[in-house]
Amino acid sequence: MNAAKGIVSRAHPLWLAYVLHRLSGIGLAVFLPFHFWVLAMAMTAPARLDAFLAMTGAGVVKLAEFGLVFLLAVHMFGGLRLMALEWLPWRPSQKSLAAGAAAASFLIASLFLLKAV
Amino acid sequence: MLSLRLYVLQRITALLMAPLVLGHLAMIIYATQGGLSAAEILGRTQGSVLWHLFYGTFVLAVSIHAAIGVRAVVHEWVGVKGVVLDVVMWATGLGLFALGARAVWAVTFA
Amino acid sequence: MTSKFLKVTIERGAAAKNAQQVFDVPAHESQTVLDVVSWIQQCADPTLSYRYACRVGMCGSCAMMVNGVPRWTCRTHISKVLDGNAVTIGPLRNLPTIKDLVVDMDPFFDKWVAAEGMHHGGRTREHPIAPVDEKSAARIEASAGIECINCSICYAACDTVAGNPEYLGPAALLRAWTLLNDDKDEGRDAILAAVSGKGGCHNCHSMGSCTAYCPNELDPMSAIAGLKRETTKSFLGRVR
Amino acid sequence: MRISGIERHDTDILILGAGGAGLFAALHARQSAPDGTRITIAVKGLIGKCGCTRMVQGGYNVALGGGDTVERHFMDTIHGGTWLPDQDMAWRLCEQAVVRIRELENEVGCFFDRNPDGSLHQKAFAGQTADRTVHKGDLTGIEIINRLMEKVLASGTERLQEHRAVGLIPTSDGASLAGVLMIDMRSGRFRLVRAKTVLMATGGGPTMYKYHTPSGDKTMDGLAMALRAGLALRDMEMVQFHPTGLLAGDHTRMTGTVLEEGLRGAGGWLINHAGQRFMFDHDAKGERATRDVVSRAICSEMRKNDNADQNGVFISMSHLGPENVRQQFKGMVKRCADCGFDLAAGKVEIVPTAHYFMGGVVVDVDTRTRMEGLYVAGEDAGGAHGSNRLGGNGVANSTVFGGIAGDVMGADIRGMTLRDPDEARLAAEVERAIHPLSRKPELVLPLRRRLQDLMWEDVGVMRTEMGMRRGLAGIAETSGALMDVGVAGDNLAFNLTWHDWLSLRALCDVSEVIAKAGIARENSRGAHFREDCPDPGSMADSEFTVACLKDGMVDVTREPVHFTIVRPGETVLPEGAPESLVAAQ
Ligand SMILES: Cc1cc2nc3c(=O)[nH]c(=O)nc-3n(C[C@H](O)[C@H](O)[C@H](O)COP(=O)(O)OP(=O)(O)OC[C@H]3O[C@@H](n4cnc5c(N)ncnc54)[C@H](O)[C@@H]3O)c2cc1C
Ligand code: HEM
Ligand code: SF4
Ligand code: F3S
Ligand code: FES
Repeated sequence: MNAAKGIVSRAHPLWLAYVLHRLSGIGLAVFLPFHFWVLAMAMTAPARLDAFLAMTGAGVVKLAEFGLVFLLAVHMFGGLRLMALEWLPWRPSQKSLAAGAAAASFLIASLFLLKAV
Repeated sequence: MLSLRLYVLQRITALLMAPLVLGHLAMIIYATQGGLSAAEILGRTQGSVLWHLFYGTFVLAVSIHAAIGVRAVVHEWVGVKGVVLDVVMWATGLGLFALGARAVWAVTFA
Repeated sequence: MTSKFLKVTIERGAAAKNAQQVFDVPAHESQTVLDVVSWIQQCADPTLSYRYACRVGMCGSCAMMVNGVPRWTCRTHISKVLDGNAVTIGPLRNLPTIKDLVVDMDPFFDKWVAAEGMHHGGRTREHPIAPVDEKSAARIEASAGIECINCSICYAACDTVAGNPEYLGPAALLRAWTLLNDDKDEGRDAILAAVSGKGGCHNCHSMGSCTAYCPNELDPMSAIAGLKRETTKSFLGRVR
Repeated sequence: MRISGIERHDTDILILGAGGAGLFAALHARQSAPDGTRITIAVKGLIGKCGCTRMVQGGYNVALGGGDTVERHFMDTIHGGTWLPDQDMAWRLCEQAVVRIRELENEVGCFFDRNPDGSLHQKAFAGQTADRTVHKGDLTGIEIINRLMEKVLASGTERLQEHRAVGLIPTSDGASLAGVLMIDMRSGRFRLVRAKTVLMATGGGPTMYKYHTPSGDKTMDGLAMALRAGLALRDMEMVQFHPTGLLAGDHTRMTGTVLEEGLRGAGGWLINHAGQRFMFDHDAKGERATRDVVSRAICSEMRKNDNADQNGVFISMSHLGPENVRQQFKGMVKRCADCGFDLAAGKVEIVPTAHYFMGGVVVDVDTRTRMEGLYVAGEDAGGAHGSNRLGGNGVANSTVFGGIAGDVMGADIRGMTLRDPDEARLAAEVERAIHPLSRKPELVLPLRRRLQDLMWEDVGVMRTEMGMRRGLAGIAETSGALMDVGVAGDNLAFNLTWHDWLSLRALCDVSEVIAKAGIARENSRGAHFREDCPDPGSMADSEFTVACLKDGMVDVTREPVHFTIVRPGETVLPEGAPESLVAAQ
């Protein structure tokens, strides 16, 4: 059986939450250095930073910056959910509820961000 | 391959970052209301010890946090282990810290 | 059942890695996945290897991957897993295959022991039986996980086990948790040390596949969370 | 296969089987043997994951006060076995069970259900005069075996898993045991393991019947080996049938598995194909009568039915309220549902099913046999139960005598050395095992079915001399046919079909003994019911059967029971003791 089919057949809500959390974590770890590098331009090349910030209006950069914020929101809520799951002695039903709440909250958060950016 | 110590460190840094990230997000939303410029950012942050501490803490926490996170992912999904794994973790942490510190320095003091 | 025959694909491991073989198996009303596998060995291909013992969900030796999902085959009605009239059966994941559908369960049990998964007691057969309050919180917590049949299904479902060979895995950690909550057990320090090592409970990412697939509806994920709490508490206690 | 191709391995104490008897022996041997003693467990399956101790549902009999006494437990055991038990063994069983249960709770760490005051909860199986059965819900065996398994895995005992014993190899003079020939099932290679002492605890298992409860790995290998090695077997006609086995068709391994006793106890009804209850036609206690009575009633009900599509009878619980049933018998309802049956609201077809084997090797109270170096405990050993085993006495028996065997072997090896095997016998046993590999491959299953059908029909719940003679002829025919069935030998690694052949070989051999012993007992006692001799006979003149190979033929004799502790009509209970302490249902 091919790997993809094997994985999909075992998927379930908590597992998806795990994958999402992991992918967002990786995404952050990849993009954050880039973000830092851009900010550091304030010191080294303020003009370039301005030019860059101007570009945030432009598609690609906007997408990248928005992506970062989005990932951060997803990952943070996922992480808080996870820690609540681990440290608060909840019953399974409450856990699914918490997972649902976390999902809902990051949806709202990202909608909100989408509007703001 | 997470030991208790790394686990605790990762959770503590995560807890630490949560309010910082929320603050940061709020700040972005507020700041982007009227467009963004270097001067604006710098005007707000430059010389402020508070902002320095705010972002400094974040950078420190995120370096530790992400390094440990990357360690787990790279071990489980790429199969890296042993000394190489430690090297990857430290490189991630130090790299992030260096870049982050430079950025914080840039926006607060430089 | 729509068809009189089932199209059964067997993934035969070890010798013929990933070799798939398709069999037409007569369909019946009361038929488990184990019955299907048995029919193939008894009536079609005498060389097929698999493992079972109790045939009623008590021994935990018949687990296999059924359409990519780990299941106890003796207690899984075939109609539950059929895709049309087809099903794919392979050896349990995350353990070395011995032959065809038979896996080596030693790593699973070695980890069970490595997690201090055995009673540590001070009392002996000379002592009377101590009273136990079944309603106490600790006993309830321990009892919730005690009926594990060590079938390894959770172990096969867990992707952390797949990626991290040292990870003790859900069942061993669940056992450690029941012991930690057992008033009779005196191995607290040893258990906490055992589950805090390199392959310990802190490797778990709470993906919950263990709990989702445990055929006995046990909840290793929450047990592991309990271990994380206890170890963290004693760690922070030490630091302070 | 050349003898030189056999791997040879030495150990000090060898244990065959990893049920309650085998695992306890391993633990006790470790405690009693000198430091540095090599202890090895060889088992057909995985340690802790095969055999029937794991399948124990109801629980563990032990007298723990509250009015109950070892004497009372003993008397119940003697009555249950209709004066046929070896009384010294029965006494040892009842007396040591008290120690063993403390050991299980305190040293092994078992969880058992409690009363509100924290003491062990005990209930009464049929045939008991006190609430005596300690249990963990209705999954007592899983708890006992899991805890034992952990201890043994952690103890450093050498494991030979998926090693099937195929022959006991004596010394050249035949007086002592030198070692055991086994097949490493994973590789298909032969291995001879020599040991100073060997415990045989392979757990009997009457799986030669069409309907049977034991796990698939139990195929009478031990008793077949013992017979060939010249040992005496007793009470071989005594096969216990459980009245309520699931009936779901020939093609499924679920058929024959037990629906728990408690269903009848709680008020479940047995209903025939005409839709009528029938138990009160047979016994005043109705569905709550003892196992043997209910089994016979069901069989006679089945006989009346001449529709070939209608086989068993039904158990129906729905009148107790489906919700209530679902709650009270959660595990059982779920198990039935997994297999496609609705126990709570519908009815489930059932049939009596072969459950336990009272017969076994003749041993003394210390598990020694007449062959030096060979010990036998658990379901493989005969004597403790006589004609019928009480529910709850099975696991007590295996854990008590397994522990004793461990203690005794640990002490006995001090004066022993390894012995040299009779190479000719070794060669003969290998030859026997590889017999099918040089024949033309054919399916084994049809022959297994044939044996199971004829044992069920002719040597089953109700027997006659004529039927059993017919059975014997059928066994001989099946046995002969088996020798012409071959197994492809190109890959012997985990070759289940080869092992199916070997299992059937053992089952045929022991089936013959069962039938012959059944013919030899010309009365009806406990599990053995002769329609042509329904009378139990005089208790004072009780005899037990002893089977042995003589010139290659199974020979059955009868020996008088020695009433070493109590005589029929007497009791060891104090005068005026109430007949029963169990509240009437
Ligand atoms: C469904 C069921 C329910 C039961 N419920 C109860 C109950 O409630 N109370 C009670 O007291 N009793 C009960 N019994 C009976 C009880 O289980 C047995 O009496 C007892 O467990 C036997 O223990 P043992 O150690 O002799 O054998 P087992 O536990 O059966 O172990 C036999 C071992 O020998 C191994 N073996 C077999 N052949 C070979 C070979 N050739 N080479 C190597 N190893 C071999 C097997 O794999 C297994 O490991 C029940 C039995 C069944 C089947
Ligand atoms: C805002 C606050 C954050 C919280 C609450 C948080 C929380 C967590 C938690 C609890 C974990 C452990 C997951 C596990 O063991 O399965 C984790 C993993 C991880 N985090 Fe964060 N995190 C935060 C921010 C960040 C940031 C900013 C980054 C990136 C630079 C990051 C990168 C990672 C990575 C790479 C992992 C590993 C993922 C995994 O193991 O699946 N996190 N995070
Ligand atoms: S926790 Fe559940 S899935 Fe895991 S081994 Fe135990 S019974 Fe099997
Ligand atoms: S599936 Fe694995 S990651 Fe943890 S919650 Fe269960 S052990
Ligand atoms: S065969 Fe025992 S659990 Fe399936």
